[in-house]
Amino acid sequence: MSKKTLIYLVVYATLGLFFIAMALTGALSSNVMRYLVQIFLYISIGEVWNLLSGYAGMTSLGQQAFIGLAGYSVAMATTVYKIHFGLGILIGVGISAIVATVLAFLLLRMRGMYFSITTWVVAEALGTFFLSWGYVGKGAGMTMNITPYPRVDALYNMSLAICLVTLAVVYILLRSKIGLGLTAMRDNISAAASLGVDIGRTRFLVYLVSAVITAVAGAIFCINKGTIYPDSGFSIGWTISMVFICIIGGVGTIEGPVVGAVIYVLLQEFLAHYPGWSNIILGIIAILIIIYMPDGIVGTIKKKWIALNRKTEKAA
Amino acid sequence: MYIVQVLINGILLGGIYAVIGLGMSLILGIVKLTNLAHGEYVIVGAFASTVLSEMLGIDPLLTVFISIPLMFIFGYLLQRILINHSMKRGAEPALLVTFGFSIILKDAMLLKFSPDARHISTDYSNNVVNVFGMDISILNGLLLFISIIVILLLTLFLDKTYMGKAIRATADDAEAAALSGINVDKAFAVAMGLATATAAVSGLCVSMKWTFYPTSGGRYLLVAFVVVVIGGLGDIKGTLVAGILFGLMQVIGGANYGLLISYIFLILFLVVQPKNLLGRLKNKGGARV
Amino acid sequence: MSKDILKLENIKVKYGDFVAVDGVTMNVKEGHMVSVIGLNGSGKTSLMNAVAGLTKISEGKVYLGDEDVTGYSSHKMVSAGLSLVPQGGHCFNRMTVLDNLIVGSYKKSARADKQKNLEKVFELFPVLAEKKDMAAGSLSGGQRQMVAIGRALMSNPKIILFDELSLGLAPVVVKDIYATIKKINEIDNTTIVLIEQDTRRAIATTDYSYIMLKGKVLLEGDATDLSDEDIKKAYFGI
Amino acid sequence: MQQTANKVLKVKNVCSGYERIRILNGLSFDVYEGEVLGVIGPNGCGKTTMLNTLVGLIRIDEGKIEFNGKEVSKLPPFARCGLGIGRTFQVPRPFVGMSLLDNVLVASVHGAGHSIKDGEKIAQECLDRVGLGDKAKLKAGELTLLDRKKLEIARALGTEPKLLLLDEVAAGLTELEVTEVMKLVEELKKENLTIIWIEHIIETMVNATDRLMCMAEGKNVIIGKPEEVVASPIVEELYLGVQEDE
Repeated sequence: MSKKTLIYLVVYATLGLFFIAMALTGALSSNVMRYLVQIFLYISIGEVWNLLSGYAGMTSLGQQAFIGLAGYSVAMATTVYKIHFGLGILIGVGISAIVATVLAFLLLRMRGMYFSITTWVVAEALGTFFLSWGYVGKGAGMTMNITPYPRVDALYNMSLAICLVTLAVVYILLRSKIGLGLTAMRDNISAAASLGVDIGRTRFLVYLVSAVITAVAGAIFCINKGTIYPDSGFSIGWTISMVFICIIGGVGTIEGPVVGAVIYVLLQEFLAHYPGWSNIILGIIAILIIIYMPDGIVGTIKKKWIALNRKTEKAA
Repeated sequence: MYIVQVLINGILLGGIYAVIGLGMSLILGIVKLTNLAHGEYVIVGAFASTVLSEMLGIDPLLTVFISIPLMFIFGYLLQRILINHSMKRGAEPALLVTFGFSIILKDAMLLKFSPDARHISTDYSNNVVNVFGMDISILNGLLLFISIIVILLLTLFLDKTYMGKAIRATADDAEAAALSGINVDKAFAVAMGLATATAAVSGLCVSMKWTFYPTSGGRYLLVAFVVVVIGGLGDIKGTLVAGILFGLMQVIGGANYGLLISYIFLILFLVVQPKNLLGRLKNKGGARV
Repeated sequence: MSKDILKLENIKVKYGDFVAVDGVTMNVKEGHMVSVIGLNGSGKTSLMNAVAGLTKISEGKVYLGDEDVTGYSSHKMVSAGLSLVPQGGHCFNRMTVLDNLIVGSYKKSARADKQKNLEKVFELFPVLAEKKDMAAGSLSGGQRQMVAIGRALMSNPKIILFDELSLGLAPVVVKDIYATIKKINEIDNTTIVLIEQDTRRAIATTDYSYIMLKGKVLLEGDATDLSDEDIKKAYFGI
Repeated sequence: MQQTANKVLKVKNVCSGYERIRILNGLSFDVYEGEVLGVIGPNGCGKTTMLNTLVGLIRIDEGKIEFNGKEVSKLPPFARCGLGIGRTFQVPRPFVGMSLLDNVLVASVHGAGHSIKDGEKIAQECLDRVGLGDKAKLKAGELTLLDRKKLEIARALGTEPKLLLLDEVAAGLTELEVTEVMKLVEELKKENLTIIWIEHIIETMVNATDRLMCMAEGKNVIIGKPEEVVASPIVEELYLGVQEDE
């Protein structure tokens, strides 16, 4: 194990343990916990979108499909079938995995913008379908019927868990044989194919993993909100947040979405003082970053760091 | 008789859908850019007509004479200042810039106009004439007429003028166009200006035909996609046919299932062949369009 | 008698750290036909693309007449009077032959001469007049090359650069096109730069030749200066 | 000697190209085990397209490619790589964000099927062989062109190919650098790899190859002993043009 790997692991483990300890000791105020819930969940969905777009070259604009499916699964499970919401999440994950597998057959043959558009259209089509489906309450949506309703500390634990699991999965995946091929695909797809990387299988796997994790995080998002309706569950807004998080933090790195999610949640909180302006300002920031800082915050710092190291090496 | 009525209604609506797709098609075919903000352009056009007709007290149909040049300048500058720049970084950054722009526009409209439903109604909005036993809405007829005029003017511009030829040349081979003395950045900007100008017209149609919200952009973007994918990139005649096809789907599917049918149609379409249906049929010599 | 119309001073073209053109100096006299010869990878296309403004010049200066045109973009180069016919012609395949030619007269100063230039092109290439309403993409390779040449003529250029006209064409067609180029040179006193792999033909047809290898000019001179032996030695090392 | 050796690769009447432009137009040739087959030909004759078709990056329209007796014409690139066809790119395509070791590791893990642990050892060996051993930790994006070319070769070796396709390894390098890369290829020859080698510097090709093929217009014009091919009137005509008295 290289020194760098060790440092990474220590930092991640320390942070993870710190947040777990915080939960156990009850040292955090419920207000802070509320922010952290958001941050943890956004890290999760940001990380997997990053895998999709930043590594596998599949810029999906339709990840909200899995958030909606999972949210509705929990709602149905708790209101209609009166079963535990945990079981509802599991059902949501199962449905998402099945849908993702079926979609993969259609989507993985497509390239570039056709992939992006089709993912979006699929999500919109699902939203439109739920809008006119009496069984799920049409446009009015459903309310989660969970007793006792999970409090903020329970939500904190759940979202911390999914965040840690996501980071671990992404980390292990990228360290594995598949991740090696995936990183190669990120840098040059035809070279990767020529060196023996099975592009199709790698893409499928990444798509599946991202669907499952997005579903879990989405279910917790919906439980946190308490209600779900088609315009919220299948909203393009989810993808907007994923795109922002990855652009701000930097695509193609593990740290990027973490930094991006923290900034995103804090920025949104700050912008809440200026009602209506938040997305406008976020949009402007994102465009400026795409044009002037295409590697995002993390990528730019990394590049600067390498350049700096080189300078000092030369000076020495 | 009912079937004929449905056909007529579908065709009348088809003109509107064709113009919505036209702007998208121009940008995809010429600039090779997937413009995710096109739906918002349509809504901007709709608000432009609403505000102008209220402010000036003129018939909404006349507002296009002001909104078209305004929207053209808007699109031209946008491409010249922002998008040309981001396109040099690759297709994906440019895609995301238009995505960012769609969000900015949407929320700016929410801020300015509140999330309420809007609609322009006139004295002739609900008038119907009876031709050979068929009911024909005057409004639908007028909108179809305007749509066809726009399509004709655009075709003429692209076919006959120096700038139009330059734009087509750039679409075919940007490098050879530059070597023929064409400023490619400018050609792209004019193409974007034309696309936003068509959005001014589709905006007018949307505002007179349906209710719209600042958030309706996504819906019309998808409409544009369906029309473009069926009709083929940069193919103006194909776009008209696809628009009518789409109109028929809406009329047959009704309010509840019209959109869903077209989504499913689009997905199947993309899966089968991400090129264009009409073009393929033409190549095989099977279709007469 | 004639002054230099195109002067290249120590041109370097780099793609990243790849040096494609490594310090080339050339002087092309007005009304001359000049050839730039070299195998692929010798840097001749990179040089011409950079001169015509398609790619960036890393170092050096380009003068067209007395005007410093270093760093001009392609469309400004055309306005200044320099046209490049790129490798393989590159027609606008979905447009008609006539429209292809009209696009050639896009620059403001050439529009007035559109009709006159069209007649000239059709006289040089009668086959294009016959096929003027057909899509350029449906023509044969040689005819597409003619469209590209005609398109360049439409802009009233002072100097035309031709990149590998003979590429992929049958010998008979090549011979015809070469004859036409000679005619263009003679009629309007248009300066011609031919970029070629075909050494013998190029040296025989032009007034002056540059032979490039690995980004540098290896030999230069007119037909009497350049012997077959020298060239063979330069190419094959025998 | 060559005549008795096995045919590793059989290319029969292959046609391929991009969209509507056909570049290979009935290309046929065989490659014998252990030989170095040089490929020359004027610009645009389809040399690189041939490599892309052999590895499966370009779909084959007509004809057949057999590798070690198995038809591979329809297999995706990764499968052909797994069977033992390795290649380099003319303009190097390193994975710029990855270390040199990881670059080669992709090849040894995905191409040759090793575990990551074994693969790392083999990748390091490959880097050592091309003289990049001490730069293994560097990011590939920081390399000079010469080192990128070497990395291309190291990666191709990492897939443990039976047949190695080299695409203009010397292009764009200075004279000194060319000599260095040539030496490297000389060493590969000793290991009894079968090599198809595209290059422009005809002089070196004559000395370094067992047989030479000259292509034009997507076809095999002549194939045989290097000296004979270079001396043939067809090749002279292709490179120097027709002798005309005017």
